[in-house]
Amino acid sequence: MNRAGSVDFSLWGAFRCIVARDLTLAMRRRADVLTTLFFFVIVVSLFPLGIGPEMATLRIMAPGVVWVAALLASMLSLERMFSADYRDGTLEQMLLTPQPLPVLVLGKVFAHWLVSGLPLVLIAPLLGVQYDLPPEGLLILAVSLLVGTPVLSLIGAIGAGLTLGVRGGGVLVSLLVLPLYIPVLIFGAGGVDAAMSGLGAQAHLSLLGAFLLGALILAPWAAGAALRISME
Amino acid sequence: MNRAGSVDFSLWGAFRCIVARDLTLAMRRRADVLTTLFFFVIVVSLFPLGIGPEMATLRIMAPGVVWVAALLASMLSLERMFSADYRDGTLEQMLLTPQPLPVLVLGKVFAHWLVSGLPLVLIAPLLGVQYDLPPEGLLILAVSLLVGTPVLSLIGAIGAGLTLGVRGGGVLVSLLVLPLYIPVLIFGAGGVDAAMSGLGAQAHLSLLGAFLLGALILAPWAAGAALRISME
Amino acid sequence: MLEVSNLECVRGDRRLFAGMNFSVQPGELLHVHGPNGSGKTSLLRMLCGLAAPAEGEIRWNGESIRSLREDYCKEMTYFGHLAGIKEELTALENLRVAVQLAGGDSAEDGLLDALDRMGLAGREDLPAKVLSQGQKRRVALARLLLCPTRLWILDEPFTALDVTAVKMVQQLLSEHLHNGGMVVLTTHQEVDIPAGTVRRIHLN
Amino acid sequence: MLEVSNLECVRGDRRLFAGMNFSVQPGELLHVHGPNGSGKTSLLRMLCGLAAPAEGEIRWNGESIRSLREDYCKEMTYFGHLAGIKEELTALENLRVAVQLAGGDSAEDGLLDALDRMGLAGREDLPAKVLSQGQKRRVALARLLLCPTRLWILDEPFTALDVTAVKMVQQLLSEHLHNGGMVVLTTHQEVDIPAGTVRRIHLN
Amino acid sequence: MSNWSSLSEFLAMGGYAPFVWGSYGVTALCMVVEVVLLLRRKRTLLQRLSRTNRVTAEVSKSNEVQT
Amino acid sequence: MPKINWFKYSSPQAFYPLIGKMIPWFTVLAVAFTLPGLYFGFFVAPPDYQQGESYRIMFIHVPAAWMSMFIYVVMAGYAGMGLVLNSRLSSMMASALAPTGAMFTFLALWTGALWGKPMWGTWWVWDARLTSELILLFLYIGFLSLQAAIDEPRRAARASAVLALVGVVNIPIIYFSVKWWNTLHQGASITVTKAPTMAASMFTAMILLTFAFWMYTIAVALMRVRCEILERERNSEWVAQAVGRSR
Ligand code: HEM
Ligand SMILES: Nc1ncnc2c1ncn2[C@@H]1O[C@H](COP(=O)(O)OP(=O)(O)OP(=O)(O)O)[C@@H](O)[C@H]1O
Ligand SMILES: Nc1ncnc2c1ncn2[C@@H]1O[C@H](COP(=O)(O)OP(=O)(O)OP(=O)(O)O)[C@@H](O)[C@H]1O
Ligand SMILES: [Mg+2]
Ligand SMILES: [Mg+2]
Repeated sequence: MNRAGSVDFSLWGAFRCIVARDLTLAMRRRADVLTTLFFFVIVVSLFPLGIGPEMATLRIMAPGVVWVAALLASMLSLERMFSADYRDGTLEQMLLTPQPLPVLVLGKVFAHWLVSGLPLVLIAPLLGVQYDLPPEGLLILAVSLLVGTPVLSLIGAIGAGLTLGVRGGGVLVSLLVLPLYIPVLIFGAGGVDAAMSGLGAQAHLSLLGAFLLGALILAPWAAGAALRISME
Repeated sequence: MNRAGSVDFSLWGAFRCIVARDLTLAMRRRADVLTTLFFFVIVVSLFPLGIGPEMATLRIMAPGVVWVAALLASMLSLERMFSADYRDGTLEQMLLTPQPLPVLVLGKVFAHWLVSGLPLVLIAPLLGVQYDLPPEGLLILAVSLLVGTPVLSLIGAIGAGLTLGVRGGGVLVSLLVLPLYIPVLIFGAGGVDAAMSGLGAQAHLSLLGAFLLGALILAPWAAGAALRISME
Repeated sequence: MLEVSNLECVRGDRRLFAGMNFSVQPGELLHVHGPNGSGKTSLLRMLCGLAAPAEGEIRWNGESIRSLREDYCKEMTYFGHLAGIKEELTALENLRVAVQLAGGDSAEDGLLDALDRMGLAGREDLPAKVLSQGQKRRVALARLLLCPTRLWILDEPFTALDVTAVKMVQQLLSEHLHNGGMVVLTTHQEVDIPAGTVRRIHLN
Repeated sequence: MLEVSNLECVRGDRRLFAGMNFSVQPGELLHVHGPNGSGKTSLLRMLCGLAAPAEGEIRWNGESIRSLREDYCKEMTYFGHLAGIKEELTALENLRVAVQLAGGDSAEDGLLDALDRMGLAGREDLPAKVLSQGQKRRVALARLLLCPTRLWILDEPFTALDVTAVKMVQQLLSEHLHNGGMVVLTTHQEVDIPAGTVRRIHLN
Repeated sequence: MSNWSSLSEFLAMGGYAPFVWGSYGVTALCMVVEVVLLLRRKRTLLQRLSRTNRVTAEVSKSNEVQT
Repeated sequence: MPKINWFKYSSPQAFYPLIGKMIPWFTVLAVAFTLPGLYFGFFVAPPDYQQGESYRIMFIHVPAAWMSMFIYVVMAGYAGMGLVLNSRLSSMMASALAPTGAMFTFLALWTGALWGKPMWGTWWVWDARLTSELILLFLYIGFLSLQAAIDEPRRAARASAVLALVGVVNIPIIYFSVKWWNTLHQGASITVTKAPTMAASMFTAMILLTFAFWMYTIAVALMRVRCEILERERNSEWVAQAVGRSR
């Protein structure tokens, strides 16, 4: 049991407390976790139905389709990041705790990624096989998602914070964040393409890494500011 | 002013009252209406970024991409159909009015389609142009969407009703309705493909029409039953 | 007349009450009270047909409310923990839709009059979301003035109301009872109704 | 010590109040009252720093709360219209998270004890969503027993509570005042506090 | 040093009339519409303000705080 | 410790009458640049030897494209100032610029498409420049929708300011990503090329119309700012007086 007194409750403690809370919540409604995943799988599987079954076409499309589906799945789950907390008043309470807001936000984003980003990374290679991707493509697909999806969660947190309590928030958030997701999409899907055509995905992946670093530093502040504004 | 007394308030009156109410609500938050539309536009524009700019590939994909985007846009806006009413207690009140529930549901579905389906039909040809579709393809695309999107709204109402009040309903609903959407997707996108390859889209469109008829008859009852179950 | 026989309510693992029998006659008010969590809300939701009882039956004029359904709804008004107010619609529009769907008389004058009586004069055209907690509840309560139903089922109608408004609603209840209406009510505050018979049920 | 000078609140087109001055000293309870929609909630949200005043300043021990921010939060507990309870977590988990984040002592025994005092013994491990309206509010109020803050800002804390619970909370407020705490409170019910000074502000 | 010998030649734009005039026309239209909308917005705003001004003046007078 | 009150230096009250005086000047300037610009564009500049008369679209296409980008940066600058210095006038300027910026973005796309059809035989290609202009339009629309979705003007201004700042950090990233994306693949068969050797008269027309667009933007933004000031400050004494006077 965490027996932290009022004095030595550190930043790390606050972070852990939020992550633990959100993971517990996610476990209580396990359906949520699975549905993001299923959404991803279904969207990826819809395309062959809409487009036709030729493997050659499908192989060209595969990285793009998987990445777009990941974008959409991650975006859909954004709505959950703050809005439940907003509606039942726990967010209000969170803003009034003596902990620095960016740390709390980072905790929430991390928990969100564990629940909605990580499963996508794990299942993506399987979907890639459906589209007949070669092994090196599958590897780079998974790696690019591993580096890219946290960026999506981080950028998404800003959008989710801004649209809190706004009517039609669910769709509005997509409007705000999808354009910002585009570089991640381009380098994510581009990396897989490059790997498949034998050019090497080094450059793409490093750029994705740079995005991740930048987002880690800036997004928690921006999202924190967004939350404060939304609560006014 | 509608001066309906308590006696002669007909089915048609109830239907109109609900449609008028929902359209007023939509006008109050006009952003909502536009965001569904922009979501559609953005998703369609994301694909070339993931896949690459070659027009030949894009033209093959176009019907599938536009239809999948329409599916997603329509599905995302489902969340709005009942959940706001559920949360603020107006749905509870609606179930307790002396009007037959299927009529009220039909009113809500119709309003929902006017707001979230019709705009897609109108803008789709423009997006088709971005993918360099030929004129006959554009026409069939719009017509197939015109017949198909109401089916999506009707089927969606059932899913939306069932997932009310379930945490993470937004994603769960997609899991329930997407499989049901698949036939619409296949015949919608297939029709456009057929038109473009000169085979004629007659058969596809008639099938879509048949779906529409079936959904119009069955869905309001099913959705009404779903709502009653959710309120227990 | 509302009759309840041998009613049982089970929530999760717990049986909240069982073997409950009572009836409400015209001109009677039934005050259901009991501590937090004793099952008042659960009882009221069964009475209006939103939830199904685990056991027992609820009859309206001798017929089960399950079989009456819409006909029962014609004679009953329910007011729950949630006010049933759309935030984007104005006070007036909210009231109009509610009254129209309930089959009441939705003439503009009557609506404005009802809002006026509830102390909302001058706020008719504000969207409900800018109204305070108590003002929203007042808009919802205005419905009672316009729906010609005989049975009112009210779950904590006094929540968030200030003293004047509480008096107003009590006055309204008296009138309703006086005209042969029936009321089932929960509240943690004291009820002070000049007219009609007040009966109590205590849940524990 | 909480000081408010020349405070103005504007909501939408309306100026709810202006030129408001008061201070709350240790051992004092400030009861803000007024009819529905007079701006009580708006005032309390400004006092705890969630909303910005249109004009004027709020100071804690002489410094503006805008500049203090987290240091102010260390000494203040806010309890609003929304209880701040997660439906999926149990009563115990809810309380634990709230206390940990507020920097209080989150030892298991203390938590159980507090829930017990709020009359929730035996319900600690139920998810909050199956609790009744009043029980949820009790869970939220249990926080007050464990947070060593000096200023409590409570917006209608008695809503949905039964008579026993209301007494309990009043007792708790007395103790807090007795120990040199400060309370700002709104409620439409009568407040009956044995210890401490009670001052009133009337909004209209 | 004019490029055009007649008005109709000017309007024909060397066969590119729909494109050139479509561009210039829509540009002009957008600008005009924007300005018109703004002028209308300002007019209705002023009307509304002068109407509500009187009301709020009365309200704020009766809103004195009593401690 | 006395704190600098930035309100005082950028108080809407002080600016309101000043703005009123500035608007006519910028309107006049806009017209004064437009007329010679159009004259040069249609009557002085010779037809292009390759494109014939269709190239005259350039005289509004290029200024519109430039404006769409400038305005976003200026808008984000104002938004940032509004957020950091808490100065109301700055955030009003930001929201006043947005609709005009979106309009120019749309115009750049529209005129570009109308130019593309005769030149490339298609309305649209997924070229880097075109694509990033499209994304810019989405960013503007996001900004405007967010603002429209929030009723409280203060909150709307602050929320959209955060969005504008996030967007401005992203714009260069987006621009270079799109560029790289496009060239990594086999390049689109046609790209936006510079006009061969631009005659001085063509250049003059383009520059004149660019200035005209600038002046137009300033005039319109100031008009909009006046409305915003009135709307947000409607409770203050001075607005009551100003409204009284103007009636
Ligand atoms: C929808 C289609 C189009 C869009 C969105 C578009 C967008 C843009 C943008 C954003 C710029 C400014 C770029 C910069 O200064 O870095 C620009 C400049 C320009 N565009 Fe377009 N364009 C389109 C079509 C065309 C077409 C069809 C042509 C001619 C064949 C064209 C010719 C030019 C020229 C000559 C410039 C100025 C070049 C420069 O300053 O470097 N554009 N366009
Ligand atoms: N799924 C469930 N599992 C276990 N207990 C449940 C479940 N659902 C409800 N309960 C219990 O049933 C009771 C709910 O009663 P109800 O909401 O009717 O209370 P109430 O009398 O209206 O209380 P209040 O005065 O607080 O509104 C609570 O004690 C709650 O703990
Ligand atoms: N955006 C707005 N536009 C117009 N009026 C508003 C706006 N926001 C709030 N108001 C008004 O401000 C008041 C809100 O006050 P507040 O919620 O603080 O009331 P309260 O004193 O807490 O009332 P209650 O006792 O009902 O909880 C209401 O009269 C409401 O109509
Ligand atoms: Mg209850
Ligand atoms: Mg209040």
